[in-house]
Amino acid sequence: MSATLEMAASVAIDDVSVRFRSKRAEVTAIQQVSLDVAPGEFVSIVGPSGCGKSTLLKLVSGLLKPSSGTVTLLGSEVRGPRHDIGFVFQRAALLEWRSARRNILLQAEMRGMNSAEAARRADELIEMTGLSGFENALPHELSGGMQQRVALCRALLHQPRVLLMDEPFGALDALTREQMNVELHRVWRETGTTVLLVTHSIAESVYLANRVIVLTQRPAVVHEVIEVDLPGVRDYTATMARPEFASATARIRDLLGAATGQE
Amino acid sequence: MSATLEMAASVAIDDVSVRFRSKRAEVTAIQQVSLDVAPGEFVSIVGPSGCGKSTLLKLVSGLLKPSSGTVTLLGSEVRGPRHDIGFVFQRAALLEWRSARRNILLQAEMRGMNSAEAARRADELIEMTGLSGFENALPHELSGGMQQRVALCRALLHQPRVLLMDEPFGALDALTREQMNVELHRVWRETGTTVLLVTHSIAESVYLANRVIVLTQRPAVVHEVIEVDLPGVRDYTATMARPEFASATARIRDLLGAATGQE
Amino acid sequence: MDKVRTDPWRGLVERSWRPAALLAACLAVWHLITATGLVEAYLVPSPAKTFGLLADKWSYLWGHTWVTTYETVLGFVIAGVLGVLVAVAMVYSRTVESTAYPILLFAQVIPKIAIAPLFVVWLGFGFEPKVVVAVLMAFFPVVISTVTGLKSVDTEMLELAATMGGGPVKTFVKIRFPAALPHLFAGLKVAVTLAVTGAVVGEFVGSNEGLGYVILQANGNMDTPMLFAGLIVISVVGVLLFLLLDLAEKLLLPWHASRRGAAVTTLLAKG
Amino acid sequence: MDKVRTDPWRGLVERSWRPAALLAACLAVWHLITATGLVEAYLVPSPAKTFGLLADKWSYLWGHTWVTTYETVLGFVIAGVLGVLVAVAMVYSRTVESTAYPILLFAQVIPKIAIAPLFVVWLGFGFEPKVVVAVLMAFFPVVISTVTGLKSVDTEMLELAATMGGGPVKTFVKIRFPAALPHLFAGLKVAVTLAVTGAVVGEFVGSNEGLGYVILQANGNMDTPMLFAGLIVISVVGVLLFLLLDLAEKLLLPWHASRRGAAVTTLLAKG
Amino acid sequence: GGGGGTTSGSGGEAQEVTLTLNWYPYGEHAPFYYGVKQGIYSRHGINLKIQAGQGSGKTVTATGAGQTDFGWADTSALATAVEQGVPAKSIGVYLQTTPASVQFFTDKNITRPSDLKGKSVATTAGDALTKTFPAFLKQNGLQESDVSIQNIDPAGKMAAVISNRTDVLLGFASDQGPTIKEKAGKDVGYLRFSEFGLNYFSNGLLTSKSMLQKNPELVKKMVAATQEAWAEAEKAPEAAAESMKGAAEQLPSPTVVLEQFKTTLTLLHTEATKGKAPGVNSVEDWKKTIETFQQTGIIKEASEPSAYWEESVAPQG
Ligand SMILES: Nc1ncnc2c1ncn2[C@@H]1O[C@H](COP(=O)(O)OP(=O)(O)OP(=O)(O)O)[C@@H](O)[C@H]1O
Ligand SMILES: Nc1ncnc2c1ncn2[C@@H]1O[C@H](COP(=O)(O)OP(=O)(O)OP(=O)(O)O)[C@@H](O)[C@H]1O
Ligand SMILES: [Mg+2]
Ligand SMILES: [Mg+2]
Repeated sequence: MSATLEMAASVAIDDVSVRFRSKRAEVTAIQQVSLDVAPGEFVSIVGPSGCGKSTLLKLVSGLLKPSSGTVTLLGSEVRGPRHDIGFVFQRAALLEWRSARRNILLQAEMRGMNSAEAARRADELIEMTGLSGFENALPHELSGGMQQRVALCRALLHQPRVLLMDEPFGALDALTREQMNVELHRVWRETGTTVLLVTHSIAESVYLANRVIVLTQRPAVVHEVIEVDLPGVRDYTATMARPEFASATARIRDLLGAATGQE
Repeated sequence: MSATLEMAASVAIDDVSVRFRSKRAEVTAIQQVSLDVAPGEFVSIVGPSGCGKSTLLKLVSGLLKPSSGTVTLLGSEVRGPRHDIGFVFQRAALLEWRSARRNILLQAEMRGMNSAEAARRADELIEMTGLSGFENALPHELSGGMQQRVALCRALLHQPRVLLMDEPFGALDALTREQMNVELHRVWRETGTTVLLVTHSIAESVYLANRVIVLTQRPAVVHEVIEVDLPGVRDYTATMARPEFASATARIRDLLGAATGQE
Repeated sequence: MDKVRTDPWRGLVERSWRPAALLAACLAVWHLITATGLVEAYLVPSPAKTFGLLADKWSYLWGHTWVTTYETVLGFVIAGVLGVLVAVAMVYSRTVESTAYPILLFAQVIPKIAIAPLFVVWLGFGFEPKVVVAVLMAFFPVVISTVTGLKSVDTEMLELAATMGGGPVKTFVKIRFPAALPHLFAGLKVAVTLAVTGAVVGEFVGSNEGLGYVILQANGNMDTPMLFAGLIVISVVGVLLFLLLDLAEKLLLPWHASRRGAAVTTLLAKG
Repeated sequence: MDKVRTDPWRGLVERSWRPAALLAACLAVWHLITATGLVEAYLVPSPAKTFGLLADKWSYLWGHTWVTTYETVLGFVIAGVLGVLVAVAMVYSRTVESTAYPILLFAQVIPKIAIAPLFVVWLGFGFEPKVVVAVLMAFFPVVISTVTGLKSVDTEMLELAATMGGGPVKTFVKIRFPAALPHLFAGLKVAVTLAVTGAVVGEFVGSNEGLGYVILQANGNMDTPMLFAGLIVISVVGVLLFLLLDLAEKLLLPWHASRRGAAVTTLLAKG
Repeated sequence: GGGGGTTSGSGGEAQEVTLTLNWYPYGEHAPFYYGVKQGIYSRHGINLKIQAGQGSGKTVTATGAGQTDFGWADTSALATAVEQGVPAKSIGVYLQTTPASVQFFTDKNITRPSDLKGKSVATTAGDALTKTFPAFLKQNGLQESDVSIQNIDPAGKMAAVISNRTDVLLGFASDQGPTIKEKAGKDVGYLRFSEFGLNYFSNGLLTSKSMLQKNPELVKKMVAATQEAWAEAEKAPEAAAESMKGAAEQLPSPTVVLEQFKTTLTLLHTEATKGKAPGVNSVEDWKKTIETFQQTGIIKEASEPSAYWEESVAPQG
């Protein structure tokens, strides 16, 4: 990939709409959304339930084709499933016959990664996400939050240049979630990965991101883009106490309130 | 059921332990937990991911048998699955061949409820949870949060005397979640249902409950029980601003921090 | 997303051209191997002769076709109903499972034609023994796949059902059975083809009508065109019954992933 | 939770007493109906006579049993491998699916015993035609269930695989195929019993060895003890092969819900 | 099978040759086993391998297709096959009187064809007996509608008669009769077609046209040996029947085998071939047989005997 392209947007969503048709009804999930994500940028996406956030991530990964508009990823147009990414689905989607560790290593096997290296990294991630002791447990022997952490490890294993995450921490308790936030932020800083994170936690969206995209109720259009003006290295408690943090979360809360028809 | 029993605890967990054994390992999920829930009480349960919260609810419902100890529900010992409850699982668990509405009505069909009455109530709940327009969508055509709301409606349909909820709002965005909290609190107040709610949101646990049970890291024992001293009718924003609310959440956060090994 | 198809004719043409082309190719090969004398006429007749005979003797064959079809359908329906009932009993009771399995296996493995004298003596020469053989042949796949299907249902859904207290019957009707339908249909599809074979084998054992009788007679006369005509008619009956089941599956299980699957495959294939 | 079972003997006894009791009951009934003359000896021999013959002619039957078992296993393995390959091709290619399906159906529906003479003429009296008939009989259930299994795989897992970019081969090996295994085993179980029947039917048509030869000859001589001895041996072969598959399934798919299911059923049944 | 046909001429190693019977071994086949045991075949340079067959039709087809060197099958099946183009030819019919007969327990009080009126008849669809039966009825002043025909699997026929599901069965006197007699312990009566005005050729030896062309010497040796074997067996029926013991495991009981063979011996000649060696046929008999086959619909058109019978290698003695 050329240097020019490197400098261009990592993810470019250009005037994209998505309509789902079934026998019963037609649903427009996304309407003329445009969005550029710079290389190494961390973008959070928030919006009302059912507005089209998961749909947006699937578009970027090429798992779904837009009804109109184009998506560009790492310099080339997305025309089918892309694997130059890491994707955490909203559901854990684990293979029920593989242990936690082997579910994580699936990523390595599919990509033909060096297995010793992959194993080392898997163990690191298991350690980091607090799954030690459950490496050999089958998915049905894991709690909901543990399953989600396995899926997270799987998406991080190959150190993707672009990371798409669909509520990766939804099933975690508040404190584990904070730990994971801190870890994710560290990983992001250290690797320069481009991240698109769909989340329901406003605090999380602000703490982690450079920018927060607020989507409206379905059909989703971009309601507002909040630039997060926080230092690169963010201590969790200190960040929460900052006025920029408070103002950003308040603003998002307002926007979402409007979007969900509350207020 | 006699009046005396009515007055006794709605749910009584007495010195219960749960051990899971598999070929690989033995996990003690719950260790000598005792807990009484009064009729009409709203109890939240928080604890680190994988500590045994879901296991606890399954014990109460009779879907799991304790390795030792006894569980009593509505005056009779739990010896097998009980259906004098409503249960929201951690995963939505919808029948993929039934539309949203028919998934909700499954509850009525299984219980042989009056169908006109059930249909009316289902429509009410669909309206309340903002699913209008998606009554006839199949589960795979719904977003994650929408699926979760369908599962919620299903558990509420028959107005159970005891409601067990395992992170019912985990896949909802912050604002929708607040709306749901408010609705649930209203329903609880109006019906006098006994509620056991597992949640990862500390704010939610305090806003909704009379008592918050904080569990420790696995094997789960009861770390502390926080009595929530808030008025019966709770306005959302006003409640959040109260000092009792702040102190309760801070205390829980501390306890969880200790439990998850952070601090 | 993909365009919704609006022209039904185009769909039909799209779906049928490949089988049609295949059929044409088969006929061509058949014609060639017989025309060039690669395979002798006393073994395989020419397509022209076979179809000529089919046309000539149509009314004769038609009558026999009805007999066999009747026996097949009856046998299949009985096998389907019985098979599902037995499977249910096996899934719900360990005792039934461990006692019924060996019996079923035994009944399945025994070559039906070897016990033909028993059928003749016990059931006579009417349509009953044919239906019995058809049932015996078709029964097993239904049981095996229904058992697998009923056991494959998501345990969480069963737990859910338990908290709703509908009892085993409602749980079965509303959750287990629908969830097992994709498996069941796979079993039924195998069963219907075996029911055809069963009816024909039953006719071999003893009968004065039906396509099995026609074939046996043709075999005795070394009348290969008649033999092949009979085989073709049997195949058509079998294929039609199979397609009926396939249609039923499509109508009953529009939700099943094996039907949805196609769209995703196409999408992924383009990546 | 339930106690972990530590005594392997108790487990064995618990699993076997029911089939054993059933077997004893069957033998008792068999003895009674023959001893009381309810069923005549020219139709059903007494168990004593049958087992006496089995013991006497053991070495004779043993040789034929090997022949049939060899044909069966060979036919089953070929049918299994071919069936899976065809199913995979059908799932991955619409063209193959719509062209192969009719051929398969056709091959399945035709009564093998009617076309078996062709095999004899083409392939002689050796073991080849028997293996061919066994393959033809066993093939279809493998294809149908593998296709159903491969199509039933969770679409989200396929999407996941696509984002990992392993390509179709790895996706198949690591995700689709393991996910289809429970279906595949259901098909294989039906297939193995049909392979036995196929081998025997092949032997009916032309052979000088194998259990089909023994049975048909016994039938011709009205030698019912020999007939029943042959049927018993065939059943034992079929049941043993089936149990081997069942064991393989248990070892390979300990994760599958149909195995886990039992625990939940027991639990729920007590409610 | 298919071993023969490469080396010709006499002397040297005994040549491996396969013979496929019309059915599983029963008493009728005793001469072949006797011939092997007495070393008659090996004296003619033939190492004979006897195989079971599953019906005359299949044996004829397999012989024509070269899957076996020689076959032992019914002449009616041969005639049908030849008309359909199967390249097989008779090299001598041994059972020149048909064993075809109506068989029944004597307690049915059937003594004449006319007694069959209103009786149910078990037969097998498509076999020669079924086709000649109407001619037998007609010859004796009956019509097909006078009896009720029931098509049953060969093994089922016997069970049907023993269990009274049908009154009589159509079969070879040398085959089912002795068996059901033994099983039911009741005497069996026969109405032989040949005794009631209908005779035609039955089982005989056959081979493929290509064998006749490529290896006439072997065919001649086979014919000579077989002729000798049958002649020897005729002289010592007990020893012949005895010779089957051990050669084939699953035989009918020795008494049944002997009775089957003795019955067979009554069928070897017609008026024209009386006193001649077994397997020697007369052209006239062939013509009569062909005529009967044509009349009964076994073949559509009658050809010259040479179309079915290779006289040049057939025994003339
Ligand atoms: N396969 C489908 N067929 C039809 N409609 C669909 C399909 N997938 C999604 N939708 C619809 O598209 C809309 C957006 O869905 P999406 O899953 O993107 O929402 P979301 O923003 O991720 O919501 P949540 O926060 O609840 O997960 C929803 O209204 C949903 O009903
Ligand atoms: N069927 C099982 N077999 C073995 N271990 C199990 C089983 N179910 C749960 N466990 C173990 O029990 C512990 C508690 O699980 P549980 O699901 O109750 O956790 P939880 O508190 O609900 O967690 P989360 O918040 O992540 O959902 C976990 O360590 C899990 O691995
Ligand atoms: Mg989503
Ligand atoms: Mg949980």
